[in-house]
Amino acid sequence: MAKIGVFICHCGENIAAKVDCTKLAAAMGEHPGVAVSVEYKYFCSDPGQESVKKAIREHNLTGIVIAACSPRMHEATFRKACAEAGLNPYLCEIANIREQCSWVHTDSEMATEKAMDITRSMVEKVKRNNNLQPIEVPVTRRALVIGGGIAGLQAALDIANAGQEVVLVEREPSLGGHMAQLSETFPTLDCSQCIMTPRMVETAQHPKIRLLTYAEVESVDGYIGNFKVRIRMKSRYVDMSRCTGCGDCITKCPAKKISSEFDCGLGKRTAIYTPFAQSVPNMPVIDKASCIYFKNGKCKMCEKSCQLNAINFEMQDEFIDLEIGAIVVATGFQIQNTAVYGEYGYGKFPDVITGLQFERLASASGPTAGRILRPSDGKEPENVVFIQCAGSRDPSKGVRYCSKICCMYTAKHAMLYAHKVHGGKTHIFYMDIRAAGKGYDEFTRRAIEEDEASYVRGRVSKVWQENGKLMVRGVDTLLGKPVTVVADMVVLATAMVPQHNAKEFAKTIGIAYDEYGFYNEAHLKLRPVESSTAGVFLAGACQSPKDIPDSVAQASATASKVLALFSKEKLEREPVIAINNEATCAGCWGCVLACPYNAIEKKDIRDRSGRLIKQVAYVNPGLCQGCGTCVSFCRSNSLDLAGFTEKQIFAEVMGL
Amino acid sequence: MTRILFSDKLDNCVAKWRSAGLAVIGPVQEEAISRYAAVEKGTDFDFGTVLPDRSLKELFFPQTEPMLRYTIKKNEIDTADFTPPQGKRIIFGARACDASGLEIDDPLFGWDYKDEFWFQRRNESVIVTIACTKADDFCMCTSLKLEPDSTKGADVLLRPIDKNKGWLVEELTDRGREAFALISEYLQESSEPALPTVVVPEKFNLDACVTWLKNPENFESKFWKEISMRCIGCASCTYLCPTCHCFDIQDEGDTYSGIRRKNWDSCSFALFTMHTSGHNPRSTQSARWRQRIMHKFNYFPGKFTVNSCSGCGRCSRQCPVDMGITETLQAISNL
Amino acid sequence: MITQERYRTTVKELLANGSIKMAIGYKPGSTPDRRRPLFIRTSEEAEQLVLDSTCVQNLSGYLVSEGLLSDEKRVGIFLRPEGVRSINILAAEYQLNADQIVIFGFDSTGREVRPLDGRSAREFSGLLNELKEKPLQIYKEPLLERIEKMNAKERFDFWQEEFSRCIKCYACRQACPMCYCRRCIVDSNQPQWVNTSSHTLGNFEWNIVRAFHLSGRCVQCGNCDRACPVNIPLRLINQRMANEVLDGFDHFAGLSATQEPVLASFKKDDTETFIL
Amino acid sequence: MSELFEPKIVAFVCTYCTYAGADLAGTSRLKYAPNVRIVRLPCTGRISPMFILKALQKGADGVLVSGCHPGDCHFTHGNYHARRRWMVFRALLDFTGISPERVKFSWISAAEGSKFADLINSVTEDIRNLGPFDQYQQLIKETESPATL
Repeated sequence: MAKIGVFICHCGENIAAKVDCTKLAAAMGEHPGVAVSVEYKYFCSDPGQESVKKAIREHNLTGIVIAACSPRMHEATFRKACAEAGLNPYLCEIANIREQCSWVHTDSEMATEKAMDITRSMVEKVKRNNNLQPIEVPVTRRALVIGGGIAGLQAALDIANAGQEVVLVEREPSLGGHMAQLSETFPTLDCSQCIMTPRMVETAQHPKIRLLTYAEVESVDGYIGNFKVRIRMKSRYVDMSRCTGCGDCITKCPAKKISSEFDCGLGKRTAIYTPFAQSVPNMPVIDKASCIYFKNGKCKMCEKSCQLNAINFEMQDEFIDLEIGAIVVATGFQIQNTAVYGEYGYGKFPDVITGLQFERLASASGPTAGRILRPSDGKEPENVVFIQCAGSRDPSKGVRYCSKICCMYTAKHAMLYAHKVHGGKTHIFYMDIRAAGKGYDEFTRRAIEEDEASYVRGRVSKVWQENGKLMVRGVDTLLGKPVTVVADMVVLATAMVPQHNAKEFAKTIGIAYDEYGFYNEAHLKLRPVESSTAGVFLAGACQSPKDIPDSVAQASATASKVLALFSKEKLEREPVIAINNEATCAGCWGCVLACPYNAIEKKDIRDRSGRLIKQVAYVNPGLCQGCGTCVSFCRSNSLDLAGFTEKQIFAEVMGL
Repeated sequence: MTRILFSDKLDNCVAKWRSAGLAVIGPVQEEAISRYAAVEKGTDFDFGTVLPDRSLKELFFPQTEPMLRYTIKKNEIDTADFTPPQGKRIIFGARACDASGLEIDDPLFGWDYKDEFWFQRRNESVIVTIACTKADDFCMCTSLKLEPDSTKGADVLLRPIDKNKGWLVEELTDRGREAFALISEYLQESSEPALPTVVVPEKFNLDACVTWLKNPENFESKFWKEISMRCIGCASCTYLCPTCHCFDIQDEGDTYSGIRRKNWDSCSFALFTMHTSGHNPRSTQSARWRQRIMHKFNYFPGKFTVNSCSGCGRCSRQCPVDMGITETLQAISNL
Repeated sequence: MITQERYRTTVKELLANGSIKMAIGYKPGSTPDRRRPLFIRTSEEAEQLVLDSTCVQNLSGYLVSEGLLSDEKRVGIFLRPEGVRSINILAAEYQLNADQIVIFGFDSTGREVRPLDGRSAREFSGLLNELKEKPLQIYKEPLLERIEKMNAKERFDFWQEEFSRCIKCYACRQACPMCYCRRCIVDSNQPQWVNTSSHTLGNFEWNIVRAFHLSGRCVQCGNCDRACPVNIPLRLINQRMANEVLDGFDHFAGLSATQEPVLASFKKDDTETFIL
Repeated sequence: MSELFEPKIVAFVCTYCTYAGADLAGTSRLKYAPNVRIVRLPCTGRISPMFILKALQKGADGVLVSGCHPGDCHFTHGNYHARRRWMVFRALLDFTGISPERVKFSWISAAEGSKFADLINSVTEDIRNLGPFDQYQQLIKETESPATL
């Protein structure tokens, strides 16, 4: 005979203001099988939980229903309380009368009626709950880090330095990501490559890190602790086991006029190339689309120049299958396509450039060896206008969010320019200066006060060319009038957006993303580095725009999550898994096809003499993730899902 | 001299009976099937079919019948009984086999526990049968030692006269006389002869069959497997049978209130005898078919001294795989 | 007659040389227009074989009766094209091994019966592909068109009337080669998803569940429809669902023994216009 | 004046998307009609057509089924399977006279709190306009009446 306890939480006024909790408690008290039905101000509080535990012991309850906030909030809390009171934690159900009732309805009477239905339905469900035990699954102690930018490197190094294996996958020929492109970094103005390249080298040489560059994640199967990942090794046409990175081939390559991606189109590269001088690994790849041999069938200059026979035009993509326990996604960002701002003339006027291009100009290793020169004529600009929020915080054309880093790097650009071009003038159009961060506001103040950056609060409406000069028309909202600034160069602080293939990639890994394609954290405040999928963690700008310190901090946080996961040999999982009734199973194997996890196997049923009687489905509890797709497929109703059994759901519906 | 009920007076009779508070029921041809159903006027009847598709049984023992309503309360369970429908009725134009079926089942429904649903209806129904003047290939009442004009289970027997003009009336019981007294004004004395009842050829030797069935050696005969190999295990034979009477009791509703019902069940179903353990004493279709035959011609008469078959032939007529009692008993006769 | 005689000879030969242990066919029934299933194990039994246009029952359900195929010996069976499709589905759903089935295919137009080429289900793939392309005869059924034209209320009334006659004898299920479950969902009572009582509500539920379970699996052999003792036009629902999966997913049930069950598979670009 | 008909609607939703979306509607304090009762399931793949039939038997005038957008399923493709089933089941219900207007399907993500609130309002309004599902409720009532004749 069921003895159910019903605990109705006021949640302060959150529930009690709309739902008549006293009436609800009284009604539930009269419901068959309910042994105790009480209300209280905050059941999630310590005394609240204690009262639940006391009631479980005193009334010898066989199940409890907490009518309170969403199970997503406190299911775990009350399950734990159950366990402490000696009741199987899975004999606890939550009736969500806050998020889905008191908060969303205005009519008190109807809200109370709905709360009754919700609670009664949960009482009927919990009567049919079973004792469940968590499932233990083994953990593969090997992490996959996707992305070789600063976030990925940090995560990989932190995990590897703690003694765990890491596979680092980078889709470009070299590690480095965006940070390798930067000149100096705010707020310290230390050289980006000076701090980046040692980390790259350390990563490449680390005994616990397996580095896979020019590689992409092809598919991810499995689940936390037990992912099966397939990596596509794109063909470099250079045998990495032979190549020493001498660079002879690069020198000999006749296709020299290819726009360099690394230099954002400001520099040139060859068809066989390393993205930049400090590339790690320092081994070239052949860009098939630009290679003369691949286009015309003649050339092979690189092959001829290579004394080590490292060039192999026959090379094919290869696949590597990995067993992985945890995944860190650090796939970074890209900058928004500036074409959406036609009025700024990007692409039309060569001296309108992006902030990232400015970084390349300012970089000592860049195409101008660190001198700020106009792309059009190679002259030093005397006047530079910076336009902030060129895409960010602009719901009409760009993106609604703030890209977070532009205020700071624009201030940095103004400073670098001032340091490099003495007497040069800078104007910065801005909406707000957002400089929250250690040393950040001081930094922008320095730009204004020491390096004489002239900040104009307002937006730019148009950029045009007149007599070889760029005319920038904007508004100074503080003065309340339009201004036109004559400039030699205009730098756009373009928005940071997700990688072009971010959404598809999220689907490959099976994680959630927001409307833009940034990856969703499991909880913005409490689980900011976990994705919605267990065992997959998020680091860096793939989650939202971030600067280097934040990316690094988040990367280290993911490392600690991975290490926590790897600290155990086995993992405890929710016992919500499918089970099969072998007596009634007809062996049609529809479930095998329907299962997203290949968790269903064929099992032989034999009689005592060993004769095969039939084959039935067997659900591997380690692989089953508990979606229940097989259960609703099963025509003979042989499959069922623990925690959401047919009986439970039937009762739940019938209780409504 | 006997009294005659002329067809053209039927309308008046129906009106009379109805005004006297009797529900009038008779063979009706619906779009999809023929059955015994309520009629409001004389033209609603259809006496042309050999036999309605569905038997008379369902008017006394419906396919599903609510027995009680229950509500599980905190400390007790409230129940409220359903009472069988009250009200007298006259079933006009039943076939002799269907009426016999009712009488065959009477002892079954009354031997230990008196089934009030059955007997309430039995006591309130006047059964008027019409002797058959035609039969089809499946009719076999004579093989069961019954006749197309058997009076078993009937309160009044009517014998058709030529050209569908009407029927000679033979009142058999007080209940029948009472009902016909109501319409006596429409009955005419006449000497017109009744049409001859149809001759239904005997299809098997019942006594020989029964002897064979009673021989314990034949229980395990391979005959059963051979004869029932094509049986697909549906219940159309049992559900259309005028004497099959098995039922199941089911509680139906939500988790704390509902209705307890009496539903037809069938020995053809594998689940009929399935134990909770998974063991099924009648695990094969041949065992189930054997049970059906044994029950009708061995066990039932052993207890109630009458065969549980009135020879209507519906089992064979409707069988999706052309099986039936006739074929089986014929085969036994020929063994 | 020629077809019948030829097949009689073939069956006898195959039985004699041990290629098959049994052939499932037809023999005369209790009335001249009736045929009943015949299980041929001997040459004498083969003499009873009848093959004409009144042989309509899809016999393939007998193949999955317990134990028949467990000795891995081959069994012959007389099938119309729909029957061959059911063999494919049964094979695709692992209820039998198609290689174990020797098919004696036939079809009829009017009263004429003609043999179909091929002995194994695989060999019928050309024919079945043609069938897929041909508009199905039953689709032209006026009743189906009438129902399609009704509004929801009229349709409900129509089916309510039809289903009210249902007596839950499960002849439709038992007659169907696809209903091979050891325990039907209606017989599962923990919980009792389908009301077993044959009131109209219970009948509605049963018939909907039956049709759903046959969606993408029904080959329109008509066994259920013919078996129904109360003449519910079950074929119409099955036909409607067959059209649905053909239009929606280009799925023609029983095209091959390796066909994926339509409701256990999906395409990422399946239509979803109905989803809000 | 007749009283406004308050339809009874049962919703079957997956916990990862639509249930979370409903929670978001709550935390955003959006207001919507109180006619819907939610049954939480791990995934739309778990939603069997039987649930819909039982909701109708329990007297629902309408049913809503909702889960993750294609590609967003926490279980990678439970919702794709569900989508096929729904399409077939919906056609079946339609053919047997259970209007598709009464059984609605939607994708609502964890981020779409306002879509959830709007949908509940519009579904409630739609079902209200259709009126009570008298035909089905008549069948339910029949089961409670004694056998006729």
